[in-house]
Amino acid sequence: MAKGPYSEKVMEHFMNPRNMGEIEDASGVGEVGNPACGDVMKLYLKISDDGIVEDVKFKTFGCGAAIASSSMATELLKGKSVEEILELTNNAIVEALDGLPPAKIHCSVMAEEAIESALRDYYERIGKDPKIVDELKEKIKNKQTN
Amino acid sequence: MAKGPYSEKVMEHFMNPRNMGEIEDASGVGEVGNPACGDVMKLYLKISDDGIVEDVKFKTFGCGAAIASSSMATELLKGKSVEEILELTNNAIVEALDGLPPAKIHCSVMAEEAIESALRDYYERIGKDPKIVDELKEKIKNKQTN
Amino acid sequence: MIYVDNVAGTKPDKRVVDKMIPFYTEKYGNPSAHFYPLGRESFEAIDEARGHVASLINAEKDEIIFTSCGTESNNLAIKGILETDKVKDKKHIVISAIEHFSVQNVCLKLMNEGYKITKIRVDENGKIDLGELEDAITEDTALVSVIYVSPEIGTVQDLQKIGEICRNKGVLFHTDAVAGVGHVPVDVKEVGCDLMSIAGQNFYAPKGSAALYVRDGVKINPIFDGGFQEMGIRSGSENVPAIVGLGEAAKIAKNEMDEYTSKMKKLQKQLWDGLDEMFDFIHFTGDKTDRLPGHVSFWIEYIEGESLLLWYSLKEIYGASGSACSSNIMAEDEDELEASHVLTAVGVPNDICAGSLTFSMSKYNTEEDINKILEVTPEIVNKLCEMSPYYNK
Amino acid sequence: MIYVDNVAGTKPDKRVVDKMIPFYTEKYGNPSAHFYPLGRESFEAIDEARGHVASLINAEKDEIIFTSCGTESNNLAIKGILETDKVKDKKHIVISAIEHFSVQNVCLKLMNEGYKITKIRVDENGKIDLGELEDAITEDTALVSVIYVSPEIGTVQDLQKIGEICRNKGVLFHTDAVAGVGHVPVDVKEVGCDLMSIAGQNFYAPKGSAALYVRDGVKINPIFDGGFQEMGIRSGSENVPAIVGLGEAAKIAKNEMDEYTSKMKKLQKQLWDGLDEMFDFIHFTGDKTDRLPGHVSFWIEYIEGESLLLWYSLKEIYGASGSACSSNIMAEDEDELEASHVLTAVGVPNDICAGSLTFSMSKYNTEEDINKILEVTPEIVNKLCEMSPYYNK
Ligand SMILES: Cc1ncc(COP(=O)(O)O)c(C=O)c1O
Ligand SMILES: Cc1ncc(COP(=O)(O)O)c(C=O)c1O
Repeated sequence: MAKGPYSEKVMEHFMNPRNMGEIEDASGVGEVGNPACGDVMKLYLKISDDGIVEDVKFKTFGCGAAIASSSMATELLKGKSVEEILELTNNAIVEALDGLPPAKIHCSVMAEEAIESALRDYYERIGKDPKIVDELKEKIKNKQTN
Repeated sequence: MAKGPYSEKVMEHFMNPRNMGEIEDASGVGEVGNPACGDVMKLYLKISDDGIVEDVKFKTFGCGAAIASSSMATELLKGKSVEEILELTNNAIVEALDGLPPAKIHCSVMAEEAIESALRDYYERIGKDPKIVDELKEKIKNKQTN
Repeated sequence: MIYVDNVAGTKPDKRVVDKMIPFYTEKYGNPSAHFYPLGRESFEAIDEARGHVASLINAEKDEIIFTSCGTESNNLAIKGILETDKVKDKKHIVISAIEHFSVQNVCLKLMNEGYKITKIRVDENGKIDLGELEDAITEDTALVSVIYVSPEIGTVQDLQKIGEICRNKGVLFHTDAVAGVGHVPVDVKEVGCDLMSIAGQNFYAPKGSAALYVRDGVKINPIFDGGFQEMGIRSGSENVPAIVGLGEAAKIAKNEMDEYTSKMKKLQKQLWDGLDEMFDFIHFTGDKTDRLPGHVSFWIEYIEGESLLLWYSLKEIYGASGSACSSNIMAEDEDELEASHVLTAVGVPNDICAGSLTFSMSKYNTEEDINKILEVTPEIVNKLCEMSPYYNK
Repeated sequence: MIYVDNVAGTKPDKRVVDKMIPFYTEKYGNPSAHFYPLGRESFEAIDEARGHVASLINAEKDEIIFTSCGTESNNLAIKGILETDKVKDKKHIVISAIEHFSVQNVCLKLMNEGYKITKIRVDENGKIDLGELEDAITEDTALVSVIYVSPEIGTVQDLQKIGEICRNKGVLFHTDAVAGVGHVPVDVKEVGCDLMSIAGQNFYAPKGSAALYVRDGVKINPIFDGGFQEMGIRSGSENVPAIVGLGEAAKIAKNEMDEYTSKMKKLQKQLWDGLDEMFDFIHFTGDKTDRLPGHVSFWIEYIEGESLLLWYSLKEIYGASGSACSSNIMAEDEDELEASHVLTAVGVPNDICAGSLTFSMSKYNTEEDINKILEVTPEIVNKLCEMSPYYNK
């Protein structure tokens, strides 16, 4: 394995990204971009009636860190409930990847934002106010900082 | 022979200076110093009644160029008449030494000045006005520039 | 391993290294020590090297000042002339839009000291707009500085025309020829430039070996004050082995450049044409004909350059994304990751800029190397296209 | 050949050269190229070297900035702090009377920019007058810069006391430790200096390898603008082999300095005592106890130093007359031949100044070397005395 700025975990996910692709009948789709570096991530969630992530896929235009963050995010999402999903912060992704270079942390942030965006889409589709996502997020943040 | 800033001729004279020493019953003694670098040269002339340099010796406190210029000057002086002596410019000494580094040209000038100084002393000792030296020098210079 | 990142530094020629090594082991004398052979030997070695470097660019020996890197040469050239009599009241500098950081950032800083900087645009091939250059030069212009060869997009400028304009206007002309010397012919007399930066690592000498050409009669102030080395323009104990290496590399380049660059041009064509045939969504950057031999740079729609670079690297093909010196992944902060100003200047879409790829060959690359690159490319590109939200085929 | 001009540069340690060579031949990657192993390997080699250099002087890794020579380090230290927030309104610099040109001439130039320079006197042993130093520092003082070890007279300053004074006065303290590091213990934390210049050629690394210690928290501006190398303080492609060499030399010095310097001190005593017994008209310069190991400097009444140096050189004993870097026989003009300001400062008569001699040993010198020097000396001195108009015995 090539030594480089990325951890072995990052490189492993970069080379073998998990859950790459699209979901035709997704329950929610999120798309976010980072204007600074042009990265774009598209996240597809398939959520069961009882609110569990049954399937997840991504497409990403971006650097090694962006691709690995996307791949890792999908891994972490699978099987989680809607409430649990939002607890998935970028830090968790970075940790699961054994770290990212400081200049690349924003890639994990992009993944977190893609999750939120997909979830908002999900709520909208099931007829709920997508603001729920922000409220839940707020609650989780308060819990974490207490 | 060590390669260096000096020509082989300079080094040869530095290692084996000709006519080093003093003349007890000198006809004229010149001593000049270069305040810039502290060099001092003392030149002893033994001049015969018909005005020929019979013997010449030097003592020098100075660098390689100063010692070699002194040594070369004594060689060039031997057998010369008083008039010829003054035609011996520093350039002639430099040439005879196969050159000197630009920063060391003043050493050959010192030798020329020592010759003049010794000659002035000689004229004084034989009861003539030492200014003759300057007049002769002037004449030679004019001759050379014409 | 296929090394095609030669604008970031070439593998030193074995003959260069062999010539240098004795100056590390046995010939360690200080060239200022004139009174013993060990020192004198170093002095003479420098003198010989100076001759070789001068000869490569058709300069005179005492027009060559040895420095420690291309950045130093560029800094010395620009900062060195500003306070000299000829230009000290002039507060305007003209550069191109595609200068290396070591020219661009010097000028940026000078703006704080009241200098006005004009950046001349380049066309989509990276060629400087000569009319704009001519118009930009005023009575107040101290210096024109134009990069000879862009390491990022490979474009070679027409120095002769630029030199002519500068001479007609009576303004000093510096060129950063770091990425050119050794692979593109340079004749300072023909070009008529006043200052030229050269770095050995770009033509088979090691890092740490560089020089600045200063035309006879052009006054320049030192950046380092100190002793009297390099005619007082560059104080500091001379890096004798590096200087010897630069000299040897210059000698070799002078003798062999025609031969190896004609080979490199063939390989360049092979790679360019091969890639071009492969995808209809590949975009080459830089000028196709006025080009650094062996240099192929491009961006591919739908996919991002770092990913491409990483994949090539995993296949043991080592290129660069953007300028060798402009990718700063070790930065503390994402703010330091910036789109390449060179690519922006030639009109590459902003979000692609981080993503352009550069393969720069050396005289050591072979046809097999290029075959290998071409062989692995479809798989890599397909993989990344498949992953791309932009790709719809 | 007996090489005793080590303040002008040491013979690189074989282990240092061996460690460097692969970085010329096979490990030629640019350390900024993080995406392939060849570049990463260079990056890691620099990182390791930085650790060794830091460790030698008890600094932290990120306090070490690699440069190209001692002159650059000195220039960077002084020029680099002047415009920083802490000192930018202060226009006074304090140096000693025996600084190297690369400190002294920087300060001289700064006088043109409105700086006031105070030179602190040294006593006849070359030790700086601490009381005068303390008195010289004012509210307006930006920097104190004192040379640690004089290459010319070997005197070692008490950095700790100087550091204390500077800390008490809250003023930045730089020391030019080029002639000391590797032969005299240095602990930047103990000394409490803010900036320290280091050059590899003085302790068995090659020319072209040098560094500046910048204490954590001390802000410094670059001299070269450009890329982002060396934390932006020293742009330019890193000279990897030289840096690796400096690191290896630092590692060796850390492990072996005690051993080789104790040997060198013995040889120093042997040479000093031997010469002292030989003539009653020899005068040693510098401090006898606070002294660079292996350093013996002196002048001999009646005889001039260059002649002495030439004669030793003819006997294959290679020393220096005055500072290694201060004799300028290649000058275009005699005006450039100046009495050494260091010798003048310690009270050596002016006309003798050009004439002091320095023998500076390395770890490679042996007892036989010293015996040989002592053996040939009487003949040389007698010959020159005999020729001297001053000598009357
Ligand atoms: C004390 C001291 N400082 C600075 C320097 C300058 O170092 P360099 O010649 O590497 O630029 C020297 C040179 O020998 C030196 O002895
Ligand atoms: C065109 C150009 N100029 C200047 C430089 C700076 O040279 P160095 O890294 O040797 O300081 C580079 C570096 O690759 C370059 O490509």
